[in-house]
Amino acid sequence: MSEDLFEEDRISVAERVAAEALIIDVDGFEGPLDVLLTLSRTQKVDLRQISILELAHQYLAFVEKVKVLRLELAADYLVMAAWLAFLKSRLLLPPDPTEEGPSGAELAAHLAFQLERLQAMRDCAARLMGRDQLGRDFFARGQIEVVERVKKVTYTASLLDLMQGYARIRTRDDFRPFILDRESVFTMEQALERMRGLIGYAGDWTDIVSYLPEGWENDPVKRRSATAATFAASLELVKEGHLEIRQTESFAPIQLRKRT
Amino acid sequence: MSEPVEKKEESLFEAAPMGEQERMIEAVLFASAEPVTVRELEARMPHGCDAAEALVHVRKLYEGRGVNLAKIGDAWAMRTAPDLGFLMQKETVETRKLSRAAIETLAIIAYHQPVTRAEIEEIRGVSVSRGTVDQLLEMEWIRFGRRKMTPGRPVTFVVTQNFLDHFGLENARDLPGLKELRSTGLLENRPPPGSVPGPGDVDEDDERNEGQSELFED
Amino acid sequence: MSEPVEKKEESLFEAAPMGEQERMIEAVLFASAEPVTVRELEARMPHGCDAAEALVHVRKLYEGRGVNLAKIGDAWAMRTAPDLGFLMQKETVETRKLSRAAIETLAIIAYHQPVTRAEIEEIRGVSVSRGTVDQLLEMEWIRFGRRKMTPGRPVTFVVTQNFLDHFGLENARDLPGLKELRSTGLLENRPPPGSVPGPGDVDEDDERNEGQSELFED
Repeated sequence: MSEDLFEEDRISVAERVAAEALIIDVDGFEGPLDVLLTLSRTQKVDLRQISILELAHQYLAFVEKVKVLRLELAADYLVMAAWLAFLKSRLLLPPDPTEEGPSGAELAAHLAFQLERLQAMRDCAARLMGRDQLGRDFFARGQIEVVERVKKVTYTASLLDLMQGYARIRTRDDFRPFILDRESVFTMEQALERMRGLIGYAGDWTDIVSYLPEGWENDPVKRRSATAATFAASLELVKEGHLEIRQTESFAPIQLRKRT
Repeated sequence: MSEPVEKKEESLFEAAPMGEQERMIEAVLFASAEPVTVRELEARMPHGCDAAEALVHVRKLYEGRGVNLAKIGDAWAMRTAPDLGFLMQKETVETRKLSRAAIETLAIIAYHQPVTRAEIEEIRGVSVSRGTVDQLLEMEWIRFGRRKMTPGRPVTFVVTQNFLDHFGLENARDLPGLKELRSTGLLENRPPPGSVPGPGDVDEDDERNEGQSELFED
Repeated sequence: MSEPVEKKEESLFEAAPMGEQERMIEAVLFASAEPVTVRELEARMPHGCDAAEALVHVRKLYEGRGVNLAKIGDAWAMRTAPDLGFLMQKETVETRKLSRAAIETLAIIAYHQPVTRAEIEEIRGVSVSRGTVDQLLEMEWIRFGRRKMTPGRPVTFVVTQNFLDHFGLENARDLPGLKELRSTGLLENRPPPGSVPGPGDVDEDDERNEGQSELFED
């Protein structure tokens, strides 16, 4: 308390008035850095020559005032106060060579940089807003003309399209009879369905021929179709990881077994 | 903002030079959403200005330019020069593939010309929409041929020079026959689902060659 | 409709004379309130036109006039001369009053771009409210830039063409006082002493410088 009083005495009347004005205005501040920048103006020097120690004093005094008036201060104001108190001690005490971390002078220099940068940005903002502005000082065309979008569609086709189109029509007729001939076609889908039901029992290597559907072995056309479909279906099941397939040499029987 | 106010006060005592008045006219007419009357111009310009005279100068200045000064009723506005109206259109060209129906119709006309609509429908197995034929006519890929000497004298369709140019053909007879299509693998690409090509195709070829040669004789 | 098409085709063989091209530039720019890019100009002008060259002539032509040709980023627009703003009280648009926080945030983004929200907060010493950034985004004065290559890949903010247009800037490099700020080191991203420079920080610095130089260069 006695130290506080001692400090109070060192603050001039003008500063005290300024500090009171600050307190009244505390809601209007944009955070501790804003307060520090405002306080720094009382030093009436270039920001580059500002005394950070003095500024720390001023800020701490400001926080004390607020406390005396029992006003609530946001946490970040108090954090800044604590940090400035720390900085003050660093600046006042001779540097301890055993202590780690940045020196008081470095911390002070950075705070000075921050203040200068904030001030610079405020100046920039003011200069920016002071420029001639569109719709206030200079103007865009009032009577704009709508740009009409004209969409032009052109159609193309290649000779290939044409020929394929023609082939498509003509082959529709060609293939009509063969659609009727589906009796002797055993599809891969059919084979797959059949195989899925059977592989559960295929523990040992078994000739693929034994998987052919019944009644398809004798007619050569039917057999060919069934063999092809069954072989294709086997490959599919191998791919899916349900089956293993082998052939010991060319034209040797193809054998299947369940994958374990 | 402060400078112009000064100018305004100055002009209470002495009218702005004509060059300045022209600048003002330009600026006001440019920024205004509506045509502006002489009276309004003068109300907006500093005291002592002669908008009517300045307008004459500005009008001359913009003569033959990309924008002109136009009088609309008793008001003035800047307008795009009439011959540059085309710049106010943004043309986007979109290239689309011809529909399947149009390609098939076109192919039938090319291979069987001259061919009637009824014949096209018979070959395609479906009716040919008016729109499809109109589109091909509009593209100038087909045109009307001679009428058939059959009852009802139906019109026929033939392909045009444009068609031949587009597809790089000298003659419609250069179109490959079915056999050639097959040898290039074009036919195998599109078997009807579930069908297997068989030996029956050969006959078909003969028939169509015969048919075509007959059609192209004239 | 048919005439312009003809013209367009003609120009495939011979570009329009420069005087004609200037007229076209005038017509297109007078018709638009928004800046128009060279690319768009050329897309609308007949084939073979050199919009960039014609623009140089048009700019000269309108120097000192009531309306001037302004370059905004890589686009061009006609704008009334700033000293004639007093004539346009009728056209004046009341811009939304920006808060001090918004104005400062805007300035920081303009001078430090690309800049993250954390960096803005570091400079202002307070957190940036969502509303402030939203307002600037809504006015289309700022937009999102590339993400920073630092941990968390934070988004950055940069100013837009609308911003340049509004403040009559040709380029972000023309921001008032930018050069002095750079020479005094006030635009550097200086980490507080004692903060452990991790590998991320180094990257950040590199990226930031690269990003900025890119933005401020042509």
